[in-house]
Amino acid sequence: MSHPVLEVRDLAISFAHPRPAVRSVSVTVDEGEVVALVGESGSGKSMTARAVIGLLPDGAVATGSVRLRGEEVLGLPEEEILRYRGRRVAMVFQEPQTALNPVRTVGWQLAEALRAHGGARGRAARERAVELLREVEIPDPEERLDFYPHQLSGGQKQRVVLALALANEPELLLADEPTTALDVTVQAEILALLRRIRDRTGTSIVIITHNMGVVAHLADRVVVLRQGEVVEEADTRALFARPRHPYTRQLLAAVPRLPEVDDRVLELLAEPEPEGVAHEMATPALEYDDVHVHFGSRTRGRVLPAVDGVTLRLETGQVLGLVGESGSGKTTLGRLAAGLVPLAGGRVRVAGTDITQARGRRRAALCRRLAFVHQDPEASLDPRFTVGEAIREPLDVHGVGTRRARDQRVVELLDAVRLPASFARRRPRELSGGQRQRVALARALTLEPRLLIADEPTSALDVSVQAEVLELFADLQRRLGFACIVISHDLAVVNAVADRVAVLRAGRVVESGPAARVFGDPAHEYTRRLLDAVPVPDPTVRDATGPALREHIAS
Amino acid sequence: MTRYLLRRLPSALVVLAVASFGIFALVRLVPGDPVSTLAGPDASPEARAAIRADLGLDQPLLGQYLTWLGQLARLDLGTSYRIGGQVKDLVADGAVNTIVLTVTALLLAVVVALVSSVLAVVLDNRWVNAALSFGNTLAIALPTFVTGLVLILLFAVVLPVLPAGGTPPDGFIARPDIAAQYLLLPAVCLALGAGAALTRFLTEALRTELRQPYVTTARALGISRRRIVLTQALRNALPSTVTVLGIQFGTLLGGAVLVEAIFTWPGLGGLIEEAISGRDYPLVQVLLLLSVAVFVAVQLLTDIVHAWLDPRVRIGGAS
Amino acid sequence: MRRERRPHLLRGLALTLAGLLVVAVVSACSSAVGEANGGGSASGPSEGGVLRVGAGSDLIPASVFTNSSDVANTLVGTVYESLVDYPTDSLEPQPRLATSWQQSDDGLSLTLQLRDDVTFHSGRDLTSEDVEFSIRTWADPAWTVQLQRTAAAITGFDTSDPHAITLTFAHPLSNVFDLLDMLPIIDSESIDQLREGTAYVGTGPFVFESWTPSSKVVLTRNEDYWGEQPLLDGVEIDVVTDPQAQASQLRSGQLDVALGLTDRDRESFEKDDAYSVTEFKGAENAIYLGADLANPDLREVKLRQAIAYALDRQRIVDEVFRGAGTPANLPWPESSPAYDARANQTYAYDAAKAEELVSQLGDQPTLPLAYPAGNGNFEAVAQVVQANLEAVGIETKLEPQEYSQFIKQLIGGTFGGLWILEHSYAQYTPSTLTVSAYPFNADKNASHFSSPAYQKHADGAWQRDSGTDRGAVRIYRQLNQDLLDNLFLIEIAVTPPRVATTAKVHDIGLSKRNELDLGRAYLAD
Amino acid sequence: MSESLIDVAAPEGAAPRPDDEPDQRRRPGARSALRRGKGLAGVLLIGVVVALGLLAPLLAPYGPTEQIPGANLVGPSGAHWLGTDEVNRDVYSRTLYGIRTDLVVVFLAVPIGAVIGILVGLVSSWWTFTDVIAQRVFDLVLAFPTLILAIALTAFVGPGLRTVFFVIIAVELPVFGRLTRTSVRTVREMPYVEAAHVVGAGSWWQLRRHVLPNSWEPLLVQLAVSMSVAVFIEGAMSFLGLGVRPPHPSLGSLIRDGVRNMYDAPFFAVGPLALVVALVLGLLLVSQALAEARRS
Repeated sequence: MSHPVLEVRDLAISFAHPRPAVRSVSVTVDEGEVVALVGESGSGKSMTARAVIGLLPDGAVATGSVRLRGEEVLGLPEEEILRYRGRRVAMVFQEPQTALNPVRTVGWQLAEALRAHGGARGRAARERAVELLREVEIPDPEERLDFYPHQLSGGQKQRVVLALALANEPELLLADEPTTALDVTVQAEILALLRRIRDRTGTSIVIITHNMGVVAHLADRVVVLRQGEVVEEADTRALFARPRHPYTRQLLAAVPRLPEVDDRVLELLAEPEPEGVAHEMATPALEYDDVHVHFGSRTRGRVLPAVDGVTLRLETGQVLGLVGESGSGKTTLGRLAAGLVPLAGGRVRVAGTDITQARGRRRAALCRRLAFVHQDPEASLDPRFTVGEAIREPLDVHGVGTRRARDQRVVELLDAVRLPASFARRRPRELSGGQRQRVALARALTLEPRLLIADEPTSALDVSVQAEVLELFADLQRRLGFACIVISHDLAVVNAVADRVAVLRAGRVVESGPAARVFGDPAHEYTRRLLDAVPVPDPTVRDATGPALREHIAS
Repeated sequence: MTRYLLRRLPSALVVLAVASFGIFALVRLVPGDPVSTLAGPDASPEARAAIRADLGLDQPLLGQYLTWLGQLARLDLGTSYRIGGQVKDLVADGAVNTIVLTVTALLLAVVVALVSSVLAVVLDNRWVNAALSFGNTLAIALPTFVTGLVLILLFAVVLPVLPAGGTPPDGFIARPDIAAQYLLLPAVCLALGAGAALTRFLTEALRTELRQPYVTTARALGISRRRIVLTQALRNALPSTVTVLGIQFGTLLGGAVLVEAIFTWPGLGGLIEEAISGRDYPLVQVLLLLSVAVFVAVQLLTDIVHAWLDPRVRIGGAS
Repeated sequence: MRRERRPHLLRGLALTLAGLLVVAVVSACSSAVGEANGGGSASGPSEGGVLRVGAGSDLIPASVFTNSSDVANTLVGTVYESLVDYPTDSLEPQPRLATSWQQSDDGLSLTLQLRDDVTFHSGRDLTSEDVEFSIRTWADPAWTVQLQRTAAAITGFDTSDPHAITLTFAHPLSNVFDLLDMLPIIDSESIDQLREGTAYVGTGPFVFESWTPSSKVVLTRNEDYWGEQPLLDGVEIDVVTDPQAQASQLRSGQLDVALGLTDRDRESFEKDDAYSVTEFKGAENAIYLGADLANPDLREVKLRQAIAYALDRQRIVDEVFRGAGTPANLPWPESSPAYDARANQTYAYDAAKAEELVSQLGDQPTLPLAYPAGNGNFEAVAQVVQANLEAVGIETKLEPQEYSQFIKQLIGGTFGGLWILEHSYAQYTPSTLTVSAYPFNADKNASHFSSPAYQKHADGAWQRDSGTDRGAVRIYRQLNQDLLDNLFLIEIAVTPPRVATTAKVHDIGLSKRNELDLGRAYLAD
Repeated sequence: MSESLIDVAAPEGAAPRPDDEPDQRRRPGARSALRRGKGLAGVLLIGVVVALGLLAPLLAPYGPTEQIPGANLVGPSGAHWLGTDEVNRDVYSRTLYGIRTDLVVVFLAVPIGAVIGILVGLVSSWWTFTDVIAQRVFDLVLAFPTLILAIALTAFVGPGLRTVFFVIIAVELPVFGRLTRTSVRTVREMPYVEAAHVVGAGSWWQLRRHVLPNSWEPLLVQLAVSMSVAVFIEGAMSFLGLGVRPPHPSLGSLIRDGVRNMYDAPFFAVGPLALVVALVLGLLLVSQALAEARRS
């Protein structure tokens, strides 16, 4: 009888110093099957994959068994591993930006991959390379061969990475978060491509992801991991229909969803006339008035507009969501409100005062009513400060209250973001991502701002953590009633918190309005395309979205 | 690329212009003057006056400066007071020796650095690394004048197999084998520090490269570590190494002054010392300006090479 | 479309290594040191070989005739010739380019017969015009030669006979033969190249080939030399400024002769049979301690006497000059007519006396003590002197100074305290010293010392027909008295030049001019 | 002989964190870096040399300039462990006192240069105008090889410890200026500084609370490196006769004396050579330890 392509039995991985280890994982992948390893950070899903291809980090000790077509490969000596690595098992990593050698041409890297397994050389290699690029659907491959990675877009890079992986026609393809770093539309394309590759070549695929949408979209079977153990394994449809393990349920529940058609209608009926509200409001919390921002300096010659004539207004106590793909200028808009980028044209008013004009005391006053939550919670906290100091800093800056009062405030805030007071003494690097983001949030709230700008507040977080943070955020926003801008590439996230949404593309607002309406009944074609591209966490929709995707690739 | 170059040039020229004035002023401010050294203790006042006039030192300073600039513009470096003859010939003679010495040293350093760092990274063996890093630190810690003397003592005096100093009697080209032996000791002495420093840097750089995701990709494709190091990591580490190399070259030129003194290597080092102590204004000025020019040029060059080695700079493009 | 260039790193690396290997192998078969050592290697006086002379200081074209650098001295001594030669131990002129001479009774003119078989290296015959030209050149201040004033005092030239010349003087010149001994006969046609340092055309046993500044001078045998053919094929004068390096190059056989060694190295070579160290009389140097009388404390002669007594000259000679020299109170070497053994003992080492003199003066402020930096001997002497003076209650502060600055101070007389330096020219007619050596200059000197008596004696000694007769000696006695009484220059020691060579070097000489005489030198094991 | 010879600031490269998890490992601080391995060795080496220097008056049998009658160039013996020099001074004693000169140079000249450099660097990193000027000046100074600068400066003020000071300060100032500027600029780009800016912290606040504390480490490393370079410079200058004035000893001048007697009294230089190497080695090890602590 034929062995399964991959058979992992009781895999356990441990490290010298405590780090997420794999306790016991068993997975089987059959011919042409797409299996998804789902789990949050620390669940050991990546480690499992790395164990399969023999790329465990130094100091990792793996026990159990990993069989390819019945052959044990776990614990083989390096030179042995070299023979099957890339030849029979290939792996695709998360970051296409850095996964390619920046100083070698695409062609060279493909040739190198072929060479590694005594494949074609010279002219033949070149032809094979073209073939591969064609296989991953890169336009005019002959030219692309002599391109350097930086000349390709993110999506194309990931396609090249795929081409590399497929170079030696492996039986098994391990894809570790292959689309996480990509824009939704690109993600959709890559997913479609993966599926077609499977259909065409019959390569088995193990996809590692935290995104239930991706799973629903691609996987035949799902293996849910948690803290290094398999908690549930089932056929995709079955799992989504009837999740058995509570953790699975929690995962599914945590996934933010876009409005379904029916509740959209209700929303629309319930919706009061938005513009009217706007007018009777007093001065808006934030106002963009025909704003322009340029990047690149005149001296260097290249000047490209990042924001190009945006006009928006955010009423007090409202939450405005800025959505768009990378390069759409959404982040720039946010930083603009915080006075972090030079304005090239137009006006930005925070509670009526022009941010670019404000100096000295006026600026100080302005700053007190304004807070900014950076997308990377780790970077936004000074590694030398304790959590307490970090949260207290705004108070110190503005010399608010006595020392004791400030420390008191710190405790309150920690409590507000549901962290124990004891955390005040810890350093940022001792916290988990979620905890850090809470601290960042607490810090932002220290001065009771009237306007909060949150740039991708949850992009660095796991689904469940993300859910908590979002919920916490919404709650705080309701309690404290500050106006807020939420910037995110994740439409669902925005939908979860925002009252109003502005969709940006290439520095322009293509559409704005109440969240429910924009997402439920998009007026602009681009918005619709964005929405379609979002992998819906429901296997039943998969085939529906299929055609939609093809159309994008054409365009 | 060309635009990049054009952007860097003006600042370089500014530095040179400022330098020329600074140097001229400095040289004139230094106490003591060429006349006294030329005339010697026993010369009569009229003799001094004659010399002063002869050297044009009786002209006003600004005038002297402008004449000098004029000469420079006409690529006429003037004539030396003390040593006599055209400054350009003197500098040329010295420069040849100094360049031969420094370039040899640089090559030595580069070879050593390449070999040892690649070994260290490819083998990745605790003991090899320990040995290398120890050797490194020691090589850096030993002052040039110490190593130089030890080398002479060992190879020229205790077991006289190599010349204790001086340049090959019949030039570098005529008898390369002889020339090599004359070069060996000073070059090694000069290369030691630079080589160690380079090794240290390159090893670190390679290690950093090996931590990059693209290396993981390559490994996942079943490419051997050795090959990754040689064809990918090294290539990626090259640009930054070139920059360091530039700095090192400057350092070597500086170190050459000392090494030339120890090995009586008639290069620019001795020349400049002689020129300064003799207050040989034309020579000093040119030499100092030259050292600035070389520095600026090397910087410019390294920047260009750096840019050229990095396709992201060489070829602009998307993302 | 540019092709991707393949990685040649490994290959390039391999190539470089291979290259180095090749070099190493080649080196193995022919050693630079071996070649360096291979000179002439027959025994007994033999033709051939190139003598490599290590010189401590390079020549300066502008002052090639000032006898101020090893290279210049060796060059002038081998390429040029003078009309007469002093033997090293007396002031009796011997014929060289001049065969005989006749001085007029009033001492105001001198007629010399010249050899008729002498040609310049350019092939041109030597005539009396060349002698006139040479003297006039020396009289030109721009060349800053010591005897410029003497040369300038020659006012008339009769060159009607190409092989005889008659010189007439402004006043009797007791030291005219000093001039004729020092004055090299130079070729008028190549004077401009000479100024440039590109050509040195003389009549001597060796012909100038090339000069590579701060590197070397190359000389070859003068094939049609009028005198006895030199034995050496040629001479290479290597500029090796660092004495240490000269020592090691002499040891490693890159040099045959080392002129610029430290006394200590010379001493250790002396002990080694593979080398020989020759001491030459006749071209002595004198090291002295100068006193600037502009300094109010030093104006007090008692203090200067105290200093003179305090100096442990013997120790300096023994420990610094390693025994090469004699303690002195007066500049003259024994061969000089002005030498006076008793007077030379006037200020024998006597710390007690010095101390007493100081105590009479009451406590003294610290005196600056300047010396040319970078010279081991001066530095050592300065430190000994400092210790000696400290012992008798005179504090000093050492001020090493760069040479050019030092000379400027010497000329400007701006030391404001004590200084240490050497002077030469005491081996010649004594008047040459007082007239030509700046520190002794009666009109103006670095010590700001002036005394009508000294002035009178100096001129008296100069402006007379003979520099050696009894009358002259009488004046020298007075001069000595002036020097000892006034102590504006406190002599320390007179040091004879010593030359170290490898044992295979034979028959080198050193003239009173302190110039190597290689006419008969040869290499043999 | 100059900075870059030693200070090729090894490239930064934080190991990629596999998963987003609280990192329990405590960051090895500068202090702990000096308590083990390289760092410790370095500290010990320096400690020994410093101790010898400070205790010179107790350990040295003779004064540094004391000339002992009759003891001229005697070899090592019970009376004179390292023999005596050409003017009858006990080399051992001179060596001990010589350390002091170098210590002054290392622990006074370098810090002075560093402080000025850092100040200039801060100013120039904050205001473009000063930046432009400062950079040009630095370019100019750095354009001269250290020793050539030394020779030129000596021609100015004459040889002496003062000159060594000038040279070292002149050389170190730009180095620290540059370094401060770059590291400040990198830190300033950090989101947490940005965050402080957003909550209304002024330049001074940002500088004091965030920028300086986070950029002092590279400076510390450089300080150690520069100190070792200072030992080089003193040595090289004294070696060329541009250094400290006689009769006062410094390690460099002692080495030069030793070289003068290389053939007949090699024992001269042993002490100073060993000490120089020990001092430089110690400082280097410390700098490396600090640098590694920083990278990990």
